[in-house]
Amino acid sequence: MFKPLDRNGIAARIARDIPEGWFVNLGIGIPTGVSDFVPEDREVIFHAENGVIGIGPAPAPKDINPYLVNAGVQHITLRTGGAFVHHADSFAIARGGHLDLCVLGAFEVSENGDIANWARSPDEPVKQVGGAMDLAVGAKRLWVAMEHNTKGGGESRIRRVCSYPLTAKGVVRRVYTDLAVLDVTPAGFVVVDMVEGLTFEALQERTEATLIRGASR
Amino acid sequence: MFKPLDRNGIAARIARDIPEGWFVNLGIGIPTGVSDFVPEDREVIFHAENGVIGIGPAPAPKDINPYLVNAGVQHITLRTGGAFVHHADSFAIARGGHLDLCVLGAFEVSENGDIANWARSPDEPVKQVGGAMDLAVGAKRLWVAMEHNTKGGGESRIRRVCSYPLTAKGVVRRVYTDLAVLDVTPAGFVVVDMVEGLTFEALQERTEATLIRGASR
Amino acid sequence: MIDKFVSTRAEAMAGIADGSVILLAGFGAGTPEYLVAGLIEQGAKDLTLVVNAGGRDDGPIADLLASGRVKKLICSFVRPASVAGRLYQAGNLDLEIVPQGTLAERIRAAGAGVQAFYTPTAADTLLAEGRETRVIAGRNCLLEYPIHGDVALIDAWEADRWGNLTHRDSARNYNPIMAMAAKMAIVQTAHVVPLGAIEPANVHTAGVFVQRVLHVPG
Amino acid sequence: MIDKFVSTRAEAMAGIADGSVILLAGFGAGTPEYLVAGLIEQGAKDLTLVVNAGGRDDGPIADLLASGRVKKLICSFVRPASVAGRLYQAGNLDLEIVPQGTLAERIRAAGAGVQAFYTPTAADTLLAEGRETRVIAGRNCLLEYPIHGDVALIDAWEADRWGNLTHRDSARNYNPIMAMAAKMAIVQTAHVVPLGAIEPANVHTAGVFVQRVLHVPG
Repeated sequence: MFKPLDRNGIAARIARDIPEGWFVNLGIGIPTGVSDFVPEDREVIFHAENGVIGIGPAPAPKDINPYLVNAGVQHITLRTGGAFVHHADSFAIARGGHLDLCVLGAFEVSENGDIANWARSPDEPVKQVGGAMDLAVGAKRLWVAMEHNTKGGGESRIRRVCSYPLTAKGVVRRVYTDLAVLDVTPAGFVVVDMVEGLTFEALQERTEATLIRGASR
Repeated sequence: MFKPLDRNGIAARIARDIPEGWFVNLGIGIPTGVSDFVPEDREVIFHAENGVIGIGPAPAPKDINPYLVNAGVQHITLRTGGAFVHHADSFAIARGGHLDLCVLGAFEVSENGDIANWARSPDEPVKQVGGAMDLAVGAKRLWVAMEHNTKGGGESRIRRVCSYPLTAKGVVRRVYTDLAVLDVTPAGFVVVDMVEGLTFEALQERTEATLIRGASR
Repeated sequence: MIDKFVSTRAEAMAGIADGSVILLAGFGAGTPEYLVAGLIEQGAKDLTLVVNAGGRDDGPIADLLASGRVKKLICSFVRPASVAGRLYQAGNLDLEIVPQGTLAERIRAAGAGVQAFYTPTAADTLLAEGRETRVIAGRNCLLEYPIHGDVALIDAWEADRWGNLTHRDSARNYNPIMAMAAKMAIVQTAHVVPLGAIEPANVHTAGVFVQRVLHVPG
Repeated sequence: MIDKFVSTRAEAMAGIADGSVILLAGFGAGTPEYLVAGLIEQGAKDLTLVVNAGGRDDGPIADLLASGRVKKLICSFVRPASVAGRLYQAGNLDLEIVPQGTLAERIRAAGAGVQAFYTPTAADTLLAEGRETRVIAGRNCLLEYPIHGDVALIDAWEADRWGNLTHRDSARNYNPIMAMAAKMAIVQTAHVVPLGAIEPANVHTAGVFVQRVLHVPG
């Protein structure tokens, strides 16, 4: 028997793998929670698309500064040592390869590292792109945080080929799901880690793409 | 009889035509002198390529600030209200059409507004380009300050076609020489002004391009 | 004496023509709301609005869209459940969706005199369909053009009479680059300061990019 | 704890490989002279040097060129009577002359992830011979590519342990954009300040662009 991670569990698992000194952008959804699980004494510098470098913890309601929000338009604080830049400079950080890591949510990831996270169909009437395409192609490494399977049908989001419109091609390095941690390699998805009690075979059963056993499995 | 303007005379003549509120870049040579002839109470804002907005008068030797130079690497002062930007932002001002005026020196100007000011021959071994090509294409208006004729041979620098390598094509609006002020128009060079005592015919004699009488001539 | 201050909102908005491209700064903070109300009041129509996102059901962007004066919206995303989303789905609004970083870079390009640029962002996506791409240094890239504004509506924390500005905290966002990219940058500032009060090294938007300033105490 | 300070010049310059592209900031002011001496001492050769201008007969650029370690010089102008001018005319130095604004924009493009851009600067000149041009919005434009550095040598007035910098007056010039454009930005700073001492709104070069900092009191 095994217990899938909840959304916080995925966020905490990701936080474990972020070393001190990295510049990191966290997407909306599960990724936003990652910063809560980085210990305060480990200096990781979080960036937001709207020009904030060095996001601190959420403020107490009485300390809210209306001039200070993140890319999800939530009130934030700034860490000592943080800085503000304008939107083009902020995306120069994202697109110019200066982020050590970006963590995005997604609908699907394919075995060659494609990510689909902005539309469920090419015919969707209104497109919600935001900054994901910029971050996906620009960061030094892209990790994805998502549930392994869709909610209703239990279909695999870990795909041979993405069925949804792409955000970017061949950019995902690693996927953190509620069941496992998978590396995207030239040979395909390699299983780095699984939740306790889950077997490789059971994971493969829940996964459309063919998985490869990692060194420790 | 007439007396050609000296270099200061040309600079002073140009200064007369610069209204309050303009953002202006002055090239090396005669143009550098223009700012000395703008009255202190007329607010004209001078820009330098190295990121200075609002150049003030030269400092007294005891007031020299080694961190503050212009694009000719001369010590300067900053006017109250001035600002510093980095090199790409400084050239965004120059190339993005934000300068009301740039005044450059030149070897030659042609009747379609071409300017040649960086090399006397295509075979010159070492090229000295600097920022002139950027300023020439980027400023809202380009004026040229130069002697009407070459020093030795007395050849005309006001040409039908430039004989020297171009800095930019079709960008000069007006030329200030020691003899006259000429507008570049679709019909050719129009004489706006001449030094006292000079006749249109005498000016034409000293000019390779065909001149057109201005409204007041 | 250079003095870019105007004394009324009507004066600030004077002369905005029908068909203008309006760059509207702001991202959660830093939206010049008083000027947006002024634009609606001023009455220019057939506008192209360039803004980070299409807004929600209320707020300045929704108000401007609901006024019926906007013909085309250029932004990085639109919520289906919003004034913008409904206008678009009803066929009453043209929409150009641009990735947010490309949007910022296209605006900056307009201000900096860059005539076009190649970026890998969106090159392998639906947004690239029918458009010019090119492989550079092994990466597929999309050709993008500058977005020039006729007018930019800008928010500032401090302003002096030359139009030098500071922006507060993350309210900076699009303000400096939109001021650069427009023929007429109109600013609402919370504070008026004397010339020289802003440190020359710490001017966030230089006066060279600013045409009119209105004092709108916060 | 992040701490980008190194304690010796040798440590600051460690690991610079033969064949590196070196971005050297400065324009009359703001040249990190102590680091240039360190680069000569360090001994890397076959370098490509990117700098505003080729320098004169003495000074840090002349010293570096005279050391024989520079194979190629990319800059906006070279004086015939200078170390650079003589080396080039003797066939001992490759030279790429780039208009100054295009040079700054190409460096900024490298830092910002722009893969190429079109500019009207130099499009109708000798510098465009044999190169790709294109008419955009009625203007002839030249295609320009980013200039990436392996190393940038940077001057600062103040620095904190995250590598946030300020630059003094016009000593700013190429420093912020060259820091952005290099894999390894090495800084010499006149002053060391505690984290938080530089106002977040007034950081001139953010620590995200800086890898090593050496305190070199002025």
